[in-house]
Amino acid sequence: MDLLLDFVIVGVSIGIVYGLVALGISLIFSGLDIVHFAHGELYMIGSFLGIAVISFTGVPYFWALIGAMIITGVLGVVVERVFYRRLTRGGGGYTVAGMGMIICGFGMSVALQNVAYLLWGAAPHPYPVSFGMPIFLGNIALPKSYLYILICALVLMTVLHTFLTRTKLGLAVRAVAYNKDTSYLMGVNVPVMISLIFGVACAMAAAAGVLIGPINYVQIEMGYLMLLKAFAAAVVGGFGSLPGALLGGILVGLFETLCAGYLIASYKDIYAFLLLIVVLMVRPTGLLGILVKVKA
Amino acid sequence: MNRYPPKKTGNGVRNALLAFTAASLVAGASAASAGVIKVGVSLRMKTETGEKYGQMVADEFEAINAAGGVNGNTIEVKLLNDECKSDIGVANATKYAYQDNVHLFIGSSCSSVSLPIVDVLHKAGVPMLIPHSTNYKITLKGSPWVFRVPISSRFSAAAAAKYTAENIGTKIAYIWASDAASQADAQKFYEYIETYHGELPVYAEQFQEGELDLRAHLLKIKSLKPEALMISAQSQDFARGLVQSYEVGIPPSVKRIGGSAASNRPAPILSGDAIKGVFFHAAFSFADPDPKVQEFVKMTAERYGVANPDHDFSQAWDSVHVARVAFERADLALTDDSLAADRAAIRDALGTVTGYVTLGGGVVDFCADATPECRDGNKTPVLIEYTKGGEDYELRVIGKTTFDADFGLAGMEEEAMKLRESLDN
Amino acid sequence: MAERAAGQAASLRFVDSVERSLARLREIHPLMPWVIAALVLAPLPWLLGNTYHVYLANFICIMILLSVGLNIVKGFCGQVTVGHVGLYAIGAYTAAVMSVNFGTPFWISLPIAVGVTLLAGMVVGTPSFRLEGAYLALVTLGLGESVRLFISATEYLGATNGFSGVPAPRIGEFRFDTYQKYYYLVMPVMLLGVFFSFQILRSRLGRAFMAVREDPVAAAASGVNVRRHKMIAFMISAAYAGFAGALYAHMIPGYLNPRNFTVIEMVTLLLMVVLGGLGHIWGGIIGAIIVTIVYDITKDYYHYSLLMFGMVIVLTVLFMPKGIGGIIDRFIATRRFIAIREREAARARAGGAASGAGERGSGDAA
Amino acid sequence: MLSIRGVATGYGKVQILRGIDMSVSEGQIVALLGGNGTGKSTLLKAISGLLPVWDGAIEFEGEPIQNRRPNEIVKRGLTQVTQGKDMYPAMSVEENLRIGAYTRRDRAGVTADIGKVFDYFPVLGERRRQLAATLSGGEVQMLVIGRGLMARPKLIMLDEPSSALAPRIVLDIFSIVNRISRNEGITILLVEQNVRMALLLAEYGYVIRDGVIHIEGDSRDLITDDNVRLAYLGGTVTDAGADAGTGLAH
Repeated sequence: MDLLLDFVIVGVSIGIVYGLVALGISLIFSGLDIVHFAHGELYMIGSFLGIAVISFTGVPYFWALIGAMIITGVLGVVVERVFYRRLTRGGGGYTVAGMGMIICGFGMSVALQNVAYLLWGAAPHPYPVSFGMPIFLGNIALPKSYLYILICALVLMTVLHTFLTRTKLGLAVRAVAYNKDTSYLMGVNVPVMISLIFGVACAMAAAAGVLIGPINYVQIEMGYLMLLKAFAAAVVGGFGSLPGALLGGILVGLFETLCAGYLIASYKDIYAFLLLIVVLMVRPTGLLGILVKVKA
Repeated sequence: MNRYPPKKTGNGVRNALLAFTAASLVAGASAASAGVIKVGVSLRMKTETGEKYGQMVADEFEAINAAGGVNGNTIEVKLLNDECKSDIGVANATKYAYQDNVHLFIGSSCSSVSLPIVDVLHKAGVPMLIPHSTNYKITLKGSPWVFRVPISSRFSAAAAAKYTAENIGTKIAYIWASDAASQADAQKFYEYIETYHGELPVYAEQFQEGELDLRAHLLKIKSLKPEALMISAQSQDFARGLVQSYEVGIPPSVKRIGGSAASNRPAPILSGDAIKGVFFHAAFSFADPDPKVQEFVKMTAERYGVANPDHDFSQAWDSVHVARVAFERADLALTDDSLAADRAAIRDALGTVTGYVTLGGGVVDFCADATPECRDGNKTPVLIEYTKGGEDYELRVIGKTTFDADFGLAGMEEEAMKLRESLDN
Repeated sequence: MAERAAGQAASLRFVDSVERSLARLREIHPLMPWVIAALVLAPLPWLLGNTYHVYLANFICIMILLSVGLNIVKGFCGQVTVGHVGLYAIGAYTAAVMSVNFGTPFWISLPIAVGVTLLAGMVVGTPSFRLEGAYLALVTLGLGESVRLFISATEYLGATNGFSGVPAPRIGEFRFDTYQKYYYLVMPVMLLGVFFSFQILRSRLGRAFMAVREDPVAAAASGVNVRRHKMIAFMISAAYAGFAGALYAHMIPGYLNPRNFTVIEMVTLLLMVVLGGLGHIWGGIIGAIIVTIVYDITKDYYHYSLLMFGMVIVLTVLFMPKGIGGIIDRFIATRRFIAIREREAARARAGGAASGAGERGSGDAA
Repeated sequence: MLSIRGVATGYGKVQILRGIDMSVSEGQIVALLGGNGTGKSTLLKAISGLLPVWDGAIEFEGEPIQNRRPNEIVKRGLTQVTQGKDMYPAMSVEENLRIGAYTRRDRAGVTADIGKVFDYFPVLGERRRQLAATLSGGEVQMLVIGRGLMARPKLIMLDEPSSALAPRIVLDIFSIVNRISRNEGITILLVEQNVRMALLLAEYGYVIRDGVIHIEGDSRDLITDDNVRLAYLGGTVTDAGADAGTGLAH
């Protein structure tokens, strides 16, 4: 019983991290109609930027989180403006709209990884912050870093949710996510909104990167596996649904931990993909994806 | 820093004499006798220190050239990156063998890359000096062209296993990362315990490289209450596993053991205090008070900015100097037509290198037979314990063991035969 | 101006003469151009400077098989799949397991490998019934990665130690155990693959694929069984991967490692197909050749290789979405259009007010 | 108020409009008629800035607005009401209306205007908290018209408000549109396939065909014109103007 409870804690805590990255992926998907295959790299770069902020300014961890989010957000806007904008505006044709975007994402992913390599090298970097030993509840260990992640993730979720539902700008973002032409006719400056969405999504990825930094040393290859898990999370929760992304992350984390715990542990990573594939085949809209557009 | 042992074997003397006569004969015939010995290096360069190993190899050969070369010949080094991917490694080896016409191949870092390269170079007839790969299968293949400077996993893991079984216990749990070296480390470890102490592993599972969360494994291990836990993985995965083993609450009384990659620089830096008390096996420790080691450490700090070099550093250095010994003893014509003969000469000369004392204190003894006994040069693993983690980590040497050349080969005849068969295919 | 026109006319004459001679060859026998191609390519191992170049030629042949296969499902049929490397791995490992663990000769393990990959292609193709675009990309990526992870965690397949000792193919006592000999195995298979790819493109099947690509709904309305054709496209493409995998497994040194089937390889493959031009068979071939050679030449700049790959992919998608193949197509089409226009103008000047109705090829320019 | 001179545009390289001339005076209701694929919606997109104008000029209140961004044009008081299917299904009725007032800064005015829309369309008021996805076809049409009003436009362009609706509901909607036009003093450009209905409501009408204005005139005259019926039915018109665009309008 203790073991099961342990597994649940582990699954939920890693799941929240998946959920945070999935949040950005979901946001980009609903806003720009693209599945961003380079998002894992922005998560990685965000994590590195967190270290850079700490080492340059010496600010505490929390401010490094905010700083990395802002810088990565701006970086995301630049990437979107310079590269993706042409594809989304170009529209039409199978090469450009659907496949072009996906292929472009892959290209961007390896290119960004190489840029990070040139900037920070291949060595894994430890995060200059320590949370100390976990809290022990009887026999069960609860790492503080995961508590921190949980709190931050919930706060970010709430802020994002409030922004989207309670503010005029948030309303415009949702409008753009649903229909760009119509929103343009409402007087919404759609190009700016698209950049905003992309920037916010990248900032979320950076947040995940900085939050996971202390438990996962930062290195240039860290993005890929995380991206796949986050995709699984986004799909399970329903692409385009923000609460779904977090829920999906937790489900993926739980599922893979429990499978690894009670089935063959060596195949741990495959379980997440199996979940992804099964959910996509059986219920492509995911668990919370009620009003999600099923298109590329 | 010239400290290879004196040439002891008659073979070496004869070769040297032959080389001398040949050299003087050629010198008499034409003034421009100096040839170029080409060395091809293929390593995993896109890592923190990978490039520095390669650079050091090139620099060391350059230093030899600057000091007058080898028997009047200069050495030309080419470096290629293989990314620890076998297809790139094979391409590099093929390029060296057929396009660049190298006389000696040095590589690779990763066992999974060295394994297929053995076949390629066997076919091409190029001597191969391995600086880092430890997987026991590499020499088990029985190619006459293969020589290994580092310690085969059949020795090193056994040394750690022997120490563990005698001092800690035999109820051991294992997790290892999905790379060939880590896997071999863990596998040889529990095979030793099984063979000599009759105890099966409490837990033995593999995880993916770069895996974020090892706690699913560790929780299961925690519930099995082992006496020791071996985490065999590349440094960052090892560090993560180590920290998480404390996070899930495996008590400190359970001894943590690392694989050979635990010696790599990032491991103690990343895992901080968690690494204290962890021991692992390696070929070298920078904490060795031996002046020769301290001189080497000073050199790497000055030239490459690495104040605490790991054993991959020392082995790359050793490989260069083993190669030099061979070059000195080989009878080389170094003309366009003599490529095959020169390669064979270098191979034979490598086979005569004995008594070369490595920086780690082990002795490299090669012999002419194409057997693991002959080609696994160094048989002396060092057991090292971390006494302090972090940037300025500290180590202490627990001890060294030298194994018999045929240790660990019992029961491997069938595997060896299969490997040898595939070599000829 | 006159010079340019002359140049254009000359290039057009060249293209026309090539096409005419190809057509003449095809009249003798449909396979004739390919036999000639084989004859032209046959002395390559002697012409190339050294064995390493022959090795590269072999490797290029395998890559061409892969990229031409990927082009069928991606370029012809418009299905986004990024799990192709997984199929390649399945082909390679099946052939390897068959010949090492069951001792079957290459000639039996090859069809078995292709068969198994075909089945795997069916598995990868099934999601395409329900999903499209990015969703499909996700599933195929997941499947491809699962294959790699499964291999690297399965002891029977050598796990991360790799699977070694795959024997070279043999006919009687003759063994394809050098790169030179192997070339004569890989090159014909590659040519056959390209030939079939052209046949498919020209056949009803190819047209149905393109109908599915352009507009699945319209295709279904005009009587194309969309599901079946998607499935067929995936299976054909998988078969190509199976051939490529089996040939790769049996090539010296007969060693497989899951590290060689990662997403980086997938990106390289994507680069080949995209750079060459999606939907252009020649594109896939040109892409495979260019990428392999450029990669070899730039080996020393490994620090920047991924940046280069990535940026070439991104820039190709942005600025020449149809790739090199598209540029060549447009080049020929424009030349032909200009020629026709000039001919018509000349005819108009001559007073012959012919309607130009029977003029072939005028549609190419559109 | 709105004058269009020689506007030509199209999608990609395919030209749709081949020189449109028309004008809308203040306070008028003007109908733009034409069959499917004649270029009506293309013209609207060109006016509201969604499509680049290749040639010609569009002036609104004397200022050129061609090739301006749609959001700037909306700010000038020119709003397009798209077809009913373009509402935001995942937002509530009230949120849909609020997004219509995105360009406005006066909160109180917006709230008041929401009330006004509910006055015109009481059924929307009953459903203000519901998701737009749950509305019926007629209600959605009302919603998008109401959303268009929220920007306090000077000129509103209605894109086929009658499409796919029952005649009774169309009549309802048209009468409300008429009322709005009178009460609020909003100029209306009505784009319709339903020729009879549109001409009953409008004062002046244009018939577009193959990318040019084919016929124009007072609605009373047009309603009896045989050519209008032919154009609306999409039949062959033995007219020199029709020849030019054959084959390009689809």
